[in-house]
Amino acid sequence: MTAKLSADDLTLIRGERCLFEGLGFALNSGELLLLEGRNGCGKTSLMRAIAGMLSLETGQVLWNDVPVLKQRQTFHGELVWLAHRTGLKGDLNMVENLHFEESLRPQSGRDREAVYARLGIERLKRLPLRSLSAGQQRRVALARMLLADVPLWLLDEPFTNLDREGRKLVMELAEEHLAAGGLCVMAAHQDVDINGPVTKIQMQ
Amino acid sequence: MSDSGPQIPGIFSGLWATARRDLLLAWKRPGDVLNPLFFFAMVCTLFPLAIGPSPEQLEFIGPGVLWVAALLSTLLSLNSLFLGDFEDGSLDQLLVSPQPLPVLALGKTLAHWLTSGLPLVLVSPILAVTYRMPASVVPVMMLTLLLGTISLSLLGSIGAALTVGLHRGTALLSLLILPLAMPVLLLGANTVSLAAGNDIYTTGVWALGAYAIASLSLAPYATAAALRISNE
Amino acid sequence: MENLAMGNYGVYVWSCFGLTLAVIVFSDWRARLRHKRVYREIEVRIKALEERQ
Amino acid sequence: MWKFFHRLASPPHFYRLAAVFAPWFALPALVLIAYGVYAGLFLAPMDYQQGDAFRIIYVHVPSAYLSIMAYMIMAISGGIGLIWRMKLAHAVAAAAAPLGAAFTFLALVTGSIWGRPMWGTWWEWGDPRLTSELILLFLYFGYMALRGAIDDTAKADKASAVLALVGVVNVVIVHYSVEWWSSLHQGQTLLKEGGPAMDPGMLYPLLAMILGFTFLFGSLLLRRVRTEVLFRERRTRWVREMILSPEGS
Repeated sequence: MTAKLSADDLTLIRGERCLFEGLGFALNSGELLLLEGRNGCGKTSLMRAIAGMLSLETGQVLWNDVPVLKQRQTFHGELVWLAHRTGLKGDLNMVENLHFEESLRPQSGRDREAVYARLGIERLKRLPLRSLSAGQQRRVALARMLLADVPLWLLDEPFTNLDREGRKLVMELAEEHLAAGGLCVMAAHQDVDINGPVTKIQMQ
Repeated sequence: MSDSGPQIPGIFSGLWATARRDLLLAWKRPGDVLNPLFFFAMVCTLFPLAIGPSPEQLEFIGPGVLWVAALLSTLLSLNSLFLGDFEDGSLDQLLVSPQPLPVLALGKTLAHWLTSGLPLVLVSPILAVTYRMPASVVPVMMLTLLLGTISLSLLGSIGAALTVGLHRGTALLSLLILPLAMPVLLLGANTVSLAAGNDIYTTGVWALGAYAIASLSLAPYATAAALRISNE
Repeated sequence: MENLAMGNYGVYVWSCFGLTLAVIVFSDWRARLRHKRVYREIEVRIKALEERQ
Repeated sequence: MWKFFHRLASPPHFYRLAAVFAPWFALPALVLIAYGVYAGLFLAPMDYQQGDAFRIIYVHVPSAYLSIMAYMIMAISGGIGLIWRMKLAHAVAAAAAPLGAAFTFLALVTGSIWGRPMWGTWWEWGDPRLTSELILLFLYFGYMALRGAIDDTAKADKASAVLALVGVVNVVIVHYSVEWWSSLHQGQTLLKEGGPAMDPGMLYPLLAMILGFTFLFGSLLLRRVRTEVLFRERRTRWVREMILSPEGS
C-alpha cells in the first residue's frame, strides 16, 4: 500500500504575523519531510496545519490526493502525532495511558513487551507517569506511536528531553518506519541523521 | 500493514474510553469530585444562616435554594472539564483521533456528569430533609435534579470548550453559562415547588426531560465545534 | 401644556422618550468616534511606513 | 444574483456601498420616527386602563423587537460566517452585538419605568417579558465578554458564532419557560398578546415606530459594520490605497 501526503500554496496568518506563505511539498511512502528552523518559526503551526487542526488562509493539505478536511476521520486514522506536550495523563500509569489510546486508534498488533523492552520502559508499567522523568515520559509517548498501525508519523521535536541514546533510538525507529513504507514528517532544530529520501523545508 | 486497511475502533469504544479515562482520573483525585459536593452543602447552609431558621420559610425556599446550589456547584466543576486535557496536550490528541469528536466530547461530558451531577442528586435528599421537604416531594426533586444536571453538564461543556485556554476563563465561563442555564433552573425549582404545594407538576418534568434530550442530541456537536475553534 | 403633562404620567413618558433618544445618539456618537479613531490609526501607520520608504 | 452577493461581500466594495446606503436608511427612519413620536404622543387616543402611560409602548415595543432581531442577525450572520467562511458576516455579527445590547437595555428600562406607575414598583419579577428581556441582556453580555476575551479576531469570530447559535435556541426556550413560570404567578404585562384589537389611532403610530426603528437600526448597523470592516482589513492593500488616495474618505 502506498500513501501520499502533499500540500500546495499553504499560507497561515496568526494575528498580525504571516508564519508561512505559498508553502508546498509532496511526500510519498518511504520518505521523510524534515522541517528545519529555529524555535518559534512556525514548525509546530505547520505540523498542526498538516494534522488539520488550523484553518489556513490559502491552500490545502491532501492525503492520497483528497483534501484532509474532507476526510478528517480517515486521515486521522492513518497518523500519529508526537507533539511537544506528550498528551499523556500524569495521574495514570503507562498501561492505563496506552490502553486509552488503543481504544481510539487502529493497533499494529506488535508484541507490546518487545516494544516496551526496546524503549527501555518495561519496568515502569505500574508507576504513575507523574513520577517518571521527562525523558521516560517521552519514551512512553514513543510506545504509543509504535503500537499504532498507521502509515504517517508526525514528529514535533521528537528529541526533546532525550539523551544521546534516546535520540539514536528515535532515528532508528524512523528509519525502520520509512523502510516499511511509512511516511514521516519531522520538525527539529537539531541535526538529524536519517538514511533515506529526505525532503527539507527551511522555515524562516 | 494489511491490505484491507487498519480497523478503526468503533464509536462506542471511543465514547467508553474517554468516559472511562476521566472516571479513572477522578478516582485518583477524589478531591475534584468532593469539592463541588462540599460547595453544594455549604451554599445550602448559607441560606438558613442568612434568612433565619424559621421552618415555614425554609420549607418555602427549600426547592429554590437546592436548585441554585446545584447550579453553582455544577458551574464550579465545569471549569476543569477540558482544562487538564488542554494543558497536558491530550486535547490535541483527541482532536487528531480518528473518532468523531462529538462522541469523545460526549464521553467526557458523561464522565463529568457521573462525577458531579449524579453525586449531587444522591446527596440532595440529606439537604432537602434539613429544609423540611416532605418525603413525598423528595423523589420529584431528585428526578428534576437528575434531568437538570444532565442538561447543565451538556450546556456547560459548550461553555467550557469555548473558554478553554483563555485567561480569566473561570469568570467568563459563568457569564456564558448562567443565562443559558436559567431555563433549567426555572423549570427545575418551580416543578419542585409545585410538587411541594400539591399542584400538578408533570409539565415541568416533561419539559426538563425534553430539554435533556435536546441538549443530549445537540450539545456534543456545539462542544466539538467549540473545541476545534478554541484549539486552533 | 396639558398635553405635555400626560395626565400626571408626564415624567414617566417623557423620561422614556428622552432616554431612548439619548441612548441612540450616544451609541451613534460612539460609533462615529470609533470609526474616526480606527481611520486615524491606520492613516498614521500607513503614512509613517510610506515616509520610511 | 450570486455575483451581486459575492461582490457585496467583498470588503472594499461593501465599504464603499455602506457609505452610500447609510443615508438611505437614515432618511426614512427619521421621517417615520418623527411621525410616530408626534402621533403617538399627541394624536393617539388615551388607553382607558393605563391612561397616558401607555404611550411608553411607542419606544418600548420597537426596542424590544429590535433586541430580538439583533440577536437573530448576530446568530444568523455568525452561522453564515462559520459555514461559508464569509468574513463580512462575522463583521456584521460583531457590530450587531453592542447595538442589540443597547436596545435590550432600552426595552428593559422603558418597561421598568412603565411599571412604576402601573405596578407601583420599578421592577416586577412576575412580568415574563421583562424577565426574558433581562436574560437576553445577560446573553448579550456573555457574547461580548467572549469576544473581548479572545485576542485573535478570527478565533473570536468563530467562537462567538457558536455561542450565538447556542444562544438563539436558548432565547426560544427562555421565552416559553418564563411564560410558563409567570403563569404560575399572575402578572400584568405592557403589551397584551391576543388582547382586544388596538384602535387604529394607536396602532398606526406604533407600526410607524417599529418600521422607523428598523431603518434606524439598519443605518446604525451599517456604520458599525463599516468601521469593523476597516479595522479588520487594516493590513490590506485596498485600505492602503484608499488612505493614500488624494480624496481619502
